[in-house]
Amino acid sequence: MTTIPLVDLLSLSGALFALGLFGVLTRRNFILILISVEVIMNAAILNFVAFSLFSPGPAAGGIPGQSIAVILIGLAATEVAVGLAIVLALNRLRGTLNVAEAIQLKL
Amino acid sequence: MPWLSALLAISLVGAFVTFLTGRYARWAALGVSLATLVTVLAIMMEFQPSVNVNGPGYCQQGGFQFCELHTWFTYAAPGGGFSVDYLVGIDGISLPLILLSAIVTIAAVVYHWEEKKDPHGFFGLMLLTNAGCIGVFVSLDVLLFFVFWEIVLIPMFFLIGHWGGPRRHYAALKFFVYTHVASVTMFVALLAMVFLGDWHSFDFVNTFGRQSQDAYLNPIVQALLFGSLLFGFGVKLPMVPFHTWLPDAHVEAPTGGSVLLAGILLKLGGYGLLRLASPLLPTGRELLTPVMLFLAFASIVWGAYLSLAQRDLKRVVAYSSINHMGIVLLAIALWTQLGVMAAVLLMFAHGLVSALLFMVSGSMHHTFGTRDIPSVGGLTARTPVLSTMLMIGSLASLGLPALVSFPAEFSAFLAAWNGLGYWVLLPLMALVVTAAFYLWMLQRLAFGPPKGIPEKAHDLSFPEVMGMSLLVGLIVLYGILPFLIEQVIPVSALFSVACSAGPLHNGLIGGACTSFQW
Amino acid sequence: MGLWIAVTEASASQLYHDASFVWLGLPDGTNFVMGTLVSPLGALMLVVVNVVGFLVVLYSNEYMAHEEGLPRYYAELMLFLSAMNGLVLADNYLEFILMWELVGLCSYLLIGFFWKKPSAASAAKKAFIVTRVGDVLFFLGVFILFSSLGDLSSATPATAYAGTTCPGGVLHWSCLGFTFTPPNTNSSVPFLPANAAIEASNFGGSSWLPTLAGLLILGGAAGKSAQFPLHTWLPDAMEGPTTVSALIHAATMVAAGIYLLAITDIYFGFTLTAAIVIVGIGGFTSLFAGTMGIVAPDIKRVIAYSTISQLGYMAMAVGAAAVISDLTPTYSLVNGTPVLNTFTGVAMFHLFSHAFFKALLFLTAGAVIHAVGTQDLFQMGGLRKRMPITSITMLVGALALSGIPPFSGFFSKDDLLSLTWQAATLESTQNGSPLLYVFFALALMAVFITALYIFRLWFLAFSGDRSRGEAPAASHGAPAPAAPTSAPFASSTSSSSSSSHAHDAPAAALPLASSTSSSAPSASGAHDGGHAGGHDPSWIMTVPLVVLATLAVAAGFLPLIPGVGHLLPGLSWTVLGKCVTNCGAGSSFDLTDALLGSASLAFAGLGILTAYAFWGNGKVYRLPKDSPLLGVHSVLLHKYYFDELYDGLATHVILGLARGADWVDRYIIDGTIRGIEELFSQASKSGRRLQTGIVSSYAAWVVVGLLAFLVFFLYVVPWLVGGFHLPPTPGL
Amino acid sequence: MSVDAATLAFLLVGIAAFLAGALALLSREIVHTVIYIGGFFASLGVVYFLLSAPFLGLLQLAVYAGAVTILLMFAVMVIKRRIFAREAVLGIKAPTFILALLVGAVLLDLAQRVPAYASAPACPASDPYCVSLLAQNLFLDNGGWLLLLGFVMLSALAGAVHLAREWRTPAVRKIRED
Repeated sequence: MTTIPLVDLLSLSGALFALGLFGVLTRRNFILILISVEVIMNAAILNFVAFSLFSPGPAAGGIPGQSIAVILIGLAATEVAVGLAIVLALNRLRGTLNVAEAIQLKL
Repeated sequence: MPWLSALLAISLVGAFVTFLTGRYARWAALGVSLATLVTVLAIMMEFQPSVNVNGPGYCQQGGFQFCELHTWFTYAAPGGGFSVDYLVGIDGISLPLILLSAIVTIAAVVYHWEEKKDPHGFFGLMLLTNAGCIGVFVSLDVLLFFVFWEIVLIPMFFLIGHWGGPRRHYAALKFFVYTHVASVTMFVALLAMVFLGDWHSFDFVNTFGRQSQDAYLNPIVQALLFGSLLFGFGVKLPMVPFHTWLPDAHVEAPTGGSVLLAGILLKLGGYGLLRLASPLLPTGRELLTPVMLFLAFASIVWGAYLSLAQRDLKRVVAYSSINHMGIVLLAIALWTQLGVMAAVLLMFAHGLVSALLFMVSGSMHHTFGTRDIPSVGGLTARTPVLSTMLMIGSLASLGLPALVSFPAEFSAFLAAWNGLGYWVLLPLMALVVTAAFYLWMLQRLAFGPPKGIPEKAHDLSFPEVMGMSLLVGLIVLYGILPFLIEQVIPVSALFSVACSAGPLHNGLIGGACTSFQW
Repeated sequence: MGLWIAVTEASASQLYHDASFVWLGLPDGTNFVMGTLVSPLGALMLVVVNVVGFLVVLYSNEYMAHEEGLPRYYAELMLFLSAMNGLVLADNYLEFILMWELVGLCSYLLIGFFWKKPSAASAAKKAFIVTRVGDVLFFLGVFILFSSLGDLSSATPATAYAGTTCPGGVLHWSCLGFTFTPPNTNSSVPFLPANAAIEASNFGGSSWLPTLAGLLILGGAAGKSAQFPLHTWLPDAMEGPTTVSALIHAATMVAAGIYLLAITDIYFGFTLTAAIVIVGIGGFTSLFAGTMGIVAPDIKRVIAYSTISQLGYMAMAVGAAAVISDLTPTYSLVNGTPVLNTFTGVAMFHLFSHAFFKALLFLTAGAVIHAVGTQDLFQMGGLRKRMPITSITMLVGALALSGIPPFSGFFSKDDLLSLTWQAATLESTQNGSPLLYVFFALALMAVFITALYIFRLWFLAFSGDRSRGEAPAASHGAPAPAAPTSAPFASSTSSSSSSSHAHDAPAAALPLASSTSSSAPSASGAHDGGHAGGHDPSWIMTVPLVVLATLAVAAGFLPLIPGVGHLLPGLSWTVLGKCVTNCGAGSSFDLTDALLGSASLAFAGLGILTAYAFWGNGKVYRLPKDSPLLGVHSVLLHKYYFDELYDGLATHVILGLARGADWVDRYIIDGTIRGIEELFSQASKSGRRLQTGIVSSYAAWVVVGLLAFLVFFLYVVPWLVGGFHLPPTPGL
Repeated sequence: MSVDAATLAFLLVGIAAFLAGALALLSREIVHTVIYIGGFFASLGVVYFLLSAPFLGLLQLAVYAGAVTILLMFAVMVIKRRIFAREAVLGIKAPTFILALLVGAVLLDLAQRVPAYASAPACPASDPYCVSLLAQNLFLDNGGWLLLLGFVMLSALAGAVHLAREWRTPAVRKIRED
């Protein structure tokens, strides 16, 4: 039971999504893109939690959404790890973090 | 005993196993293809050619045997919904073609015994093609049919694209895109048929005999659907003017690919017309019969004439395939019992004969480094066995009696005479041209003083001889005793025809389907 | 074996019909059946096939001994014999066609036996294709019969055609192929208005359909029996070994066409037009081919033209028999049922005798070729002394061919002419048409021509004192026909044989043994010293010659053998024969027959004398340089330019069409496809610029898509549908 | 319209989160970016606390604000290079920026249109923050899937380790020479 309106939650989520999107689209630095993706991920997680909180059903306290959120957080962490590994490899092999220079489907 | 599932499982699993066997691939392939053939033979022994079938009810409607039905998934909806099933079964139309697949595959595997380039992939893909074809032939469900239909395309694409000749990439892509456009058209038409026809199921067995009772689909829709299906199957057949992928594909394909392509794949088109398009859309068929006849004549004449103008042996055989499949289309378009029987028999015959001829072309390329007819000659002097095979193949293809094409072509032309009268002169005259181009080819290739034969030219290797001998033996066997394969066809042919006599049909047995109790 | 069957048949005086089995069957009752049937005509054919076959095989043992590929030769020969026997024993048209094509195949293979020679390969192909044209017509004819008259099998003959019946349970040969069950209603042949012809009922009232069927079957027979205008393949077929020419292209296979006409005779008996056409083609061919024989320089080709000519006679006889059956049908009782009388025996009689003397002629020619190593008549000469047996046996053959009594040709030819006369008379009295008289006149002229060319051959080869080999007889003003080599269907035509005699420069003459012998099987060099060493062959080759010579005489007396009469239906042994058989019995002597016999004898004698005048005693007649006949000579030497016509047709018309079609296929049909492909390819090239490889731009496009999707479903669709609604409570 | 304390707090934290994110993406120095993003993660963790999901909040703080941020920081350090986000503010390209703005606008509009759904039942008194319910849902009800996912992620991590280590294969050397 929460008193925060759904609209606010969704608005925050939408704003964060747009922010992340903005980052993904405009940044050329690989790490920044990775960070932008994380922002988008967080927006999505927030959406899960929010909708789950506002769904009347047998499950109290928006449990399904929270479950998904937990999994997604784990997933995001893994994703960051893999992304950073790619960043390192890219940096080592190409000497750059600029995605505009990594335009082939190989390192 | 679920024979057909066993057959499918053997061929499919066998194909995938062959991929993994590395350098033992050829043994695996031989084993799998033999197992397939044995299963087919067992099925043939169980098959009852003419008596009533005590099958389960879901299958009796179409006169099919060895039926198996498992619901795959269902979709319930207020309008009735539908179900998609795993429904397989065979009748006299599909059985010869299944046998043909098994035989041609074995012959191709044996022929390619010495294949050096990635044999596991090569044999695996060949077996997969075979499995797909068998799947098409046994499917009695539209979706299942389409799934197998698409399965066939992919291995053939790779066979041409990886093991083919110099322009293989172009040819493979052309083959794939061309036939795929056709299959998409066909698929859309099939779905439209299912949903507009209010089938509530993708099984077409249970739709047999229902359409002739009108109120099914209005004529215009039927004609449109039939036209789409005719295009879809016609490309595969191939019929003029949608045939140009065939010469390119054949010329570039490896021998085994050509063998399968001509031996089995072309039959899919004819089988589709026989099994799906013609019986299920009777009115559409009748409306479009003139178109079919015209295209058939065009294919026959065009194929024959173009063979005459070719220099590449494989192109000659490819165009003669167009000619022969034109006769098949003609026989189907007549849609009489004799015509359907002739079509099936002709497909069977053409499968064996063209496979042999493509093997000969492959060996010729292998031995002489060229397939250009004018640049070599007098093969009989240095390579008598190759020359003999070429001669047998050519004679069989031009319809010499005592070889397998003759009874088929004779029936087809007789059916054409019965249905068309003097128009039959056109294809008959093409028969003369066919004879002319084969004999001219023989004169230039097999006879005359030796010419353009390299020093190291050697005659056929043992596996090549074995692969060809298998086909030659069957060509002669079924030529002399055609009833061995033919006797399974007529009842099914009659059933197909009788159950789909449309309202315009004024034939002898029109409308007999309702009294057809199995 | 064949002989045994024939003898059994002859003695049993009955038809043997084996149980047949269904070869292809349909539930609607359409069955293609295979079975065996021994009929009178078939028994006669069996005798011919197997006797000649045996002798030829014996002869081959020496003749072919020096050739490569003997196993192939004998295998093909045996295949031929079995197929030919099968053809004779066939009990329905389908089986007949099957065997018919098989003998055609053997002919093809054996003509091409010397496959290394381009001319042989070409001749083989030509033989196959030309007969194939006939076969196609034959197929169509059989289709018409099948769909009109029902079953192709004769297993259960029922009611007869036009009121007659086939003998119950036992087949009258002429009923072969017909079961007169109700016509197949499945047929949808477009019919013309009925002409009230009695037989038209089976054809749905069409009066011309039966005629057409008859003509189509005639087409098949014309292809196989080398009748005009499908005759061109037979002279070229001489590229094969001489033994093959003797067996296949003289005695048996080419006669199969006549045999086909004979067994279909009852059918022609109801189609007068077709019958008259047969008479016409036969009569014309007999003269037409004979004229070409007068100038041909190649010994085998002369005999080949003779074969065509004689086959023309037989065809004419079959046609005449049919005309008579048609105009004055008579019936006789067989086992209590009336059977239409036919006169096919006349043609079969000539076939029978012809088989022997023509095989004899070929085999003697083979012996000559074997001995001298050339086929050019103008290089032979004076062989009579060196090859006495050969010369005498060939003389027997020549006399038989010319129709001099008591050799067999006289009886059979005479009978045949008499029958034609009868038919012509009937036709002119009943229908007022003198057409058949014209054909008869042609045939009578052919008697003269026949004697002329065959004795020209004999005189050129055997008479005189010495060979002309060293001094080529370049007497002919006509240039050698240009060999059309570029054409794909170039026939071997006359290049190989005629070039040798038509050298413009005499110096071009070559020593015999190595010259011009490209066609001779013995070219492989078993002959020491050319024809100077020419001598009679050993007994292996001589025995068949003597046996055949004996048969060439004896065959004429076949009808005298008691109990074989039924083998030759309708045969009345004319003139002498009638007198021998009937004079004593007090029957009237037929003046017409006597006149005819005398006339033909006179013509033949005239022909022999003419030949003697021109070519006797080793002379070689030369046309004067300014002779108006030179043009005629040239035309004849070029075989009326038929080869050129057909070659032109094949090369320029058909192949031209094919090339044109190929162009259309490559550039228009496939071009369209490639055009479509090009369209997509260009479109994708422009689309390719979007594929920068930069992640951000891809992402941007994804977002554009997402945005479009959102806008469409959130704003466009609601605007269309009239409102945007989310469910008040989400259904989880 | 009265705003209760929780909502007010949420609004503040939400604005803070947005600002932190924006600063992270717009800063010139990559180290600053990492610091800002840590703040962003943390403020979202606070949001979860406000939503009565303390477990999630803790997870967010530990994993995101803690681990991920430190991971990013390490990566920046390992690269051993001062990295400037050259595009910082001025590098914003109008089309993409407008695109992002549009998406944001649409999403915000959509959020306004979502009807006022009833909220889920409250957590039971015995478990005021539903933690045990969550545990049950995660580990008992969907434990198998979680395990499977865990393996997948583990293998992904292994892959990441493989990717990140120093390669000495000839192919790599060749690439570096290029």
